[in-house]
Amino acid sequence: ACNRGTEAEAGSATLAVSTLNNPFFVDLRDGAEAEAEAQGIDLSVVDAQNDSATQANQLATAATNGSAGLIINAVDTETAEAGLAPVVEAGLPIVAVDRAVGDTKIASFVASDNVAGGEQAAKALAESLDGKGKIIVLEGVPGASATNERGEGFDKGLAEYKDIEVVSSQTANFDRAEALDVVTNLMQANPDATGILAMNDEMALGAIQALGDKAGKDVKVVGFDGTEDGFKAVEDGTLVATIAQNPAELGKQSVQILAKAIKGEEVEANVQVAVDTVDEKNIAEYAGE
Amino acid sequence: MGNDALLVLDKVCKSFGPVQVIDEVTVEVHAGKVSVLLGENGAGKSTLIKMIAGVHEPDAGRILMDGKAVKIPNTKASEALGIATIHQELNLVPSMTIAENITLGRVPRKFGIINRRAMRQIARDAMDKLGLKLDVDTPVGELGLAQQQLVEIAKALSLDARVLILDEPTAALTKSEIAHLFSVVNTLKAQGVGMVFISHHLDEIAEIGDFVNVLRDGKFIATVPADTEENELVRLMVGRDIDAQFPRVATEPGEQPLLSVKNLSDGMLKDISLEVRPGEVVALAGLMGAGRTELIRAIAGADKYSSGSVAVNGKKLASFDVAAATRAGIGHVPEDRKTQGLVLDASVAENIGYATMASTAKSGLVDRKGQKARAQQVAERLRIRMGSIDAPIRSLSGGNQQKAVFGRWFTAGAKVLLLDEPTRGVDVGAKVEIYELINEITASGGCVLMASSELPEVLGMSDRVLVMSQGRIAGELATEEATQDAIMSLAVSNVHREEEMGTK
Amino acid sequence: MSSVATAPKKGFDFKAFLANNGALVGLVILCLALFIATPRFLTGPNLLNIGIQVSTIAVMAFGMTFVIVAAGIDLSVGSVAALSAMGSSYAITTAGLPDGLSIPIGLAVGALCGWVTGAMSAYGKLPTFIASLAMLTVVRGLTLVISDGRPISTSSSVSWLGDDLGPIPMPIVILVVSGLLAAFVLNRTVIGKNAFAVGGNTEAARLSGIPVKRVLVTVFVISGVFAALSGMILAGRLDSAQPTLASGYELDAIAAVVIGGASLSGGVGRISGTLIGALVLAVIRNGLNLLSVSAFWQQVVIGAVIAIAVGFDVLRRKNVKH
Amino acid sequence: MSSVATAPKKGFDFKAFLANNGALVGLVILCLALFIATPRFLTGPNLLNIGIQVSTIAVMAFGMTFVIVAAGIDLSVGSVAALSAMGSSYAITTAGLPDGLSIPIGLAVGALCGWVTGAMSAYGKLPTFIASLAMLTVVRGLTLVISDGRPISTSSSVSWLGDDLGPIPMPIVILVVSGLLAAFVLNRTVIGKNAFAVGGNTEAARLSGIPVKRVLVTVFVISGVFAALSGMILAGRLDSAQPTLASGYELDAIAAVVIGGASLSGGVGRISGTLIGALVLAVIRNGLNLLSVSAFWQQVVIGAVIAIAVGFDVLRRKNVKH
Ligand SMILES: Nc1ncnc2c1ncn2[C@@H]1O[C@H](COP(=O)(O)OP(=O)(O)OP(=O)(O)O)[C@@H](O)[C@H]1O
Ligand SMILES: Nc1ncnc2c1ncn2[C@@H]1O[C@H](COP(=O)(O)OP(=O)(O)OP(=O)(O)O)[C@@H](O)[C@H]1O
Ligand SMILES: O[C@@H]1[C@H](O)[C@H](O)CO[C@H]1O
Ligand SMILES: [Mg+2]
Ligand SMILES: [Mg+2]
Repeated sequence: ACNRGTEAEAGSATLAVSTLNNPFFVDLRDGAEAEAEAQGIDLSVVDAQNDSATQANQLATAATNGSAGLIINAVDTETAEAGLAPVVEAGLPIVAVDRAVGDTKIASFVASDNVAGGEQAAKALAESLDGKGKIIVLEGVPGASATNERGEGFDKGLAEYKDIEVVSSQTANFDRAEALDVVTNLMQANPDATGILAMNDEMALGAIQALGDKAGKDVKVVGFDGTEDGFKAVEDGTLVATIAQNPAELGKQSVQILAKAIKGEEVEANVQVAVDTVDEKNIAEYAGE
Repeated sequence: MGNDALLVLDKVCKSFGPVQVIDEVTVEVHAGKVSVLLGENGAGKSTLIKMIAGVHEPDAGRILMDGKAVKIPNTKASEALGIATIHQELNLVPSMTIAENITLGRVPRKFGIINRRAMRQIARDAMDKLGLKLDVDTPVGELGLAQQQLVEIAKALSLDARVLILDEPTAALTKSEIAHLFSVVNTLKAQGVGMVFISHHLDEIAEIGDFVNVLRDGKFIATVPADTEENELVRLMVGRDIDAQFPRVATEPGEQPLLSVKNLSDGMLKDISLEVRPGEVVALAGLMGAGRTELIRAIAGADKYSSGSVAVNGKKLASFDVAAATRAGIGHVPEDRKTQGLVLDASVAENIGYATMASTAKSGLVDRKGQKARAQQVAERLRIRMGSIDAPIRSLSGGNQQKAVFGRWFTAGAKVLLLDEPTRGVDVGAKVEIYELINEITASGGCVLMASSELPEVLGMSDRVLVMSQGRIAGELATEEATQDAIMSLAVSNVHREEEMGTK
Repeated sequence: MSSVATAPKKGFDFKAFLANNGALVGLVILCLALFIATPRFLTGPNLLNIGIQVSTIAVMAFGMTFVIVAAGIDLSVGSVAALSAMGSSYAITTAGLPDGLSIPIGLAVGALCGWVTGAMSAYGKLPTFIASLAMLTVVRGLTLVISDGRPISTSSSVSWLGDDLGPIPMPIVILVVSGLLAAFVLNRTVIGKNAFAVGGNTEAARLSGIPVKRVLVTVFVISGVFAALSGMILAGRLDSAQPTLASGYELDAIAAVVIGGASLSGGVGRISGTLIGALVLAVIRNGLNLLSVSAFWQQVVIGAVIAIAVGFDVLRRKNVKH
Repeated sequence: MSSVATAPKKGFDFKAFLANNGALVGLVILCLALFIATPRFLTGPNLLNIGIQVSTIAVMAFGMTFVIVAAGIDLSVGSVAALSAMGSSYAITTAGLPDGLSIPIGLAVGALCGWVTGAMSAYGKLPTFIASLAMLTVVRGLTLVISDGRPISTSSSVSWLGDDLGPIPMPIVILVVSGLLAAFVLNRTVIGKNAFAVGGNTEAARLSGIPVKRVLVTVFVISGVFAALSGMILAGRLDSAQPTLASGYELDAIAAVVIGGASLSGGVGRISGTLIGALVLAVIRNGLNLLSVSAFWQQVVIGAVIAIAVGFDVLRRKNVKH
């Protein structure tokens, strides 16, 4: 139910997400769709399946398909700039969500700070280990901006703890099943590791499966995202902490801001959605919401 | 021959696209009789029997079995009617064993589980009928062409059919296997099996046939008794007389050998030395598995050899390098046109042109016009029967395909022709065309080394005969003194070998 | 003829053994190298790890072996694993069916997917590459639609597939049992023989009255069922069915079959070979992790080892032929 | 029983045209359906979009056509595209070589990768599936190693490949030029004809004196060069070479070739067919976006349309044969 008219389509917009193969982005989409419905906006969602070029194609299509505005969750910060060129040319207002889009002139950027979040995650793990011990890092998709930025945050955060040693840093591509095998193997190689720092909850949950009974007791795991399963693991005590982004809120706010921008109203250039460290202390506030 | 016919093809027709291949042909098969189909390459023999085998359905006409009209839409239906078919082209699974191939499609089983002992037994029984003693667990791909042909025959025999169709079963066989096959055919005759037999060897017709149905251009010409004179059969078949079946014009051979092979050994080949001079046709004779094919392939560069050398015009050739051999003027007509000779989906013109494509190309561009013209020319000379020069070679009859492979090397101007059963499946008329081309090559200073299991061809077309036995050259005979007995006694000079091959 | 007919058997033929087990040599060398490189490799727990890790790809590859033997290829196995796992969990966790139905439903989903792929190629005449590529996309899409992109918790019977049976992890038990079953069907039953015949020479099979189309459908159904089993093992280990489960696994499964000595042009293949192929892949991954090779270099090494392992196989076979 | 049916047909043979252009019919139907469904489809800007979008896969698939015609398969093209794009950018942006060398370096990287794959399969006797699968992994690993997992800005000459040439986007210009070149080489030169012969029957080609090994290496080099070009177009459009660039594109490229009527068993294939195949894929994607079909359902539809498009082709060809 879209694109019926040829003009006056202030009512339609496109949301280009990097991937929907991850509950995080599904939540983001749901938040955006709910808000769009409330505002009477016809929101069309396209999924780039984590491929920059696919996203560039989708952006080019968005520029000509009658959308009045665009929300982009970039696959990659750097390439988004080139991909967005046709949208900029078409003069549509752009809102970036979750990931930056380089120097492109946009109406607003709605995100949580991955570098800061990475730093918080590192601190949470270090604290739970009393500032010492050997840890394993699980990296995201190589080359993805979230991977690079969180890595940067991890480094910053761990810099303060001289007695913590990263014995191995490997990718599990943000994927739960892959993390399961990688952690199983790494624990074999490093039986004395006591901590696992994962760049998202999916990998943290895979690690927990691999650790079995040791999870939360002999080996502490910290994740990132605050997905439903992640919170459940914090409740169960198998996950020490997760850095909760609020994807639904990210989606909701980006639609609100885009709606304003389409109408030509002033909007805030930078909207920071809070990132919280969720651990056993404050889990009650998050779980089951 | 009236009403006791087992199977009747009644005024059947068949077209492929616009080409009518079978035009109102009627053929009868009688219990205990061998009905021969005779015709030139492309006359429609295989197409006709494929209607009985369930491969093609006739466009018009009826098929009667025991006087009742039947439909044979697929091979299962054909088998269910008690018809077994040995097709002209081999239909075996190379990766499977002899036993598995013989029982293909009807393995003995219980609840879907294979009874391997019973399977082997069926295979062994079938092999015994032909007097073959090969290990039934040998993968078929490891067998030579002749042995594969025998497995194919064994497979059909094991069906215990009422009607047996044999489409050129003898083309790849030597005398002794043919004799074995014929004794089986005679036994089957006595048991009342009706048979259809196709062969281009006219001498076999009188030996095994009862009556002959002659086809020409897809039309029925006549039914005559099998003891009709050969010349008469030829006339019915090709519509004209053929003066000489073996028109060999011997030339005075040159002094220096054009092809010389020295101390070649590998696998079963043992220390082979031979020379062929310009203007000569040298035949390689021997029993099945004597190593003729292996020798020819080694000389052609198709297979590696471990020691010895091959030289053309005194220049040594690199081992295992067909391209080099080709450049030196060697042309190789392989044993099995289907797997080694032809790109079946490519056109006739392309297949003829492969050996000249690179050499006639200008700065990497294929000379398309020239290639086609050359192919057209040789196709006409060899009377290749085809829709057009651009038709896929797959659509040609077996004999015409064989002519195309030969034409490739004639076009390439090969000086040293290595022929492995060059006229397998070729009709009497077309054979003469091929022989004349051989004469032309020798007359212009080329030479020919020809492995052939057809004794008349060996005797009629060669200047010298080399007889092979178990990978060695057992002896040489001048063609004038070569008789069947002389050749055989050299060929079996290794008795152990003979027993192993089960040809006794 | 009352003779003993067959050729005399000459004791244990070592060369022939190598010829049939080329990849095995690669595997042994690989293991030796790892044994020397790290003491962590040859330990009981690590071997169990490898066993568990190999199970998913191996089980998938067992089914794939049938398809490849029949000269087909099945790119959809990864997606089918995901849909089956998702379906088996959805039916219980979300739709509330009794738990006992979970595994049968998963297997049925796999069989159905395989049937569709097989029918497309047998009756629709699509090349198997295209039919299964289309299914790869369709089935992954359906998995996402059902799950709405979120993981679903597995039913308890599927979770059980990821647990232990006494001291032995269930995935290893399933690996062994399904391997034996697959080998039996492939070598001893008409289904298996027909697959070899169709793959070895379709035309000859057809002329011998083998129902070529039915055989094609059957091998894809088998592949689908094994893929489903593999998907449920994976979900069992994760206690959750993921929408992205097993994505990209098809290439690993095919590689395992080919490393194991099968030919993509059909007619050749063995379950034991496939198992060895899957082990080669699992051991490389395990070893590189043990040696903490950097993630980027791991990929370089894995590729090289695949080439070398198959290279060994090719070499062995050539040596024996001549 | 007079045979009227045998009259040869003259003039334009529509059936034969369909037989040779089966996928084209699928494409036309697809376009008609989209034209009816949405006014946005048949607009100048959207057609240019499709042109740009099809260029990457099509250029890659042109090279792939050579490999498939020669009965091989090249799974490494996506990785090779990434390494070439990365190499061409790295050499200029990071290593400081003159900008003019950027594209030649990229193409050379592609050729080298293709050469290695080809040599592995021609001289190392690896099945092309395995050789190129190994390369897929190795080359992607090297790309990550060079870039350390981060994108690199492209050189200005590579960026230019993503710009416009007057009113026409460069990717479309390259698409057309490289398509004509590929068609010429495939149909008119010895290289192309040899590829057909080798793919049609390797043994017959060899026995005719065609240098089979050299042909195999050549087709892979061609595939590598086209993959490199495709990678640089992509990098040019994105103004940056990504380590994950073009990953998974191999399946799309192969699908384009097969949709275009080529056979994976070799000996058959046409560049125009490949272009149509790539267009089918691009038009589906574009259309589904225009229609805002939900992302999950898009995958389901894409798979189905691939199957249907190839199905059309099969149907046409069958109709004409008899
Ligand atoms: N599938 C096909 N498509 C087109 N033409 C065909 C097909 N099969 C056979 N033909 C044509 O039908 C004619 C008869 O072929 P057939 O194979 O029956 O000849 P044949 O008498 O068996 O010849 P040979 O002695 O060479 O085996 C030939 O001209 C051949 O080109
Ligand atoms: N690829 C192969 N693998 C194993 N053995 C083979 C192979 N090819 C041929 N042989 C065997 O080598 C021996 C020589 O075969 P070759 O084909 O050279 O004989 P031939 O004299 O040409 O006889 P014919 O062609 O009548 O069978 C035979 O015993 C054959 O079984
Ligand atoms: O923020 C998101 C999530 O952490 C997800 O798990 C991976 O991609 C990132 O952009
Ligand atoms: Mg015939
Ligand atoms: Mg021979």
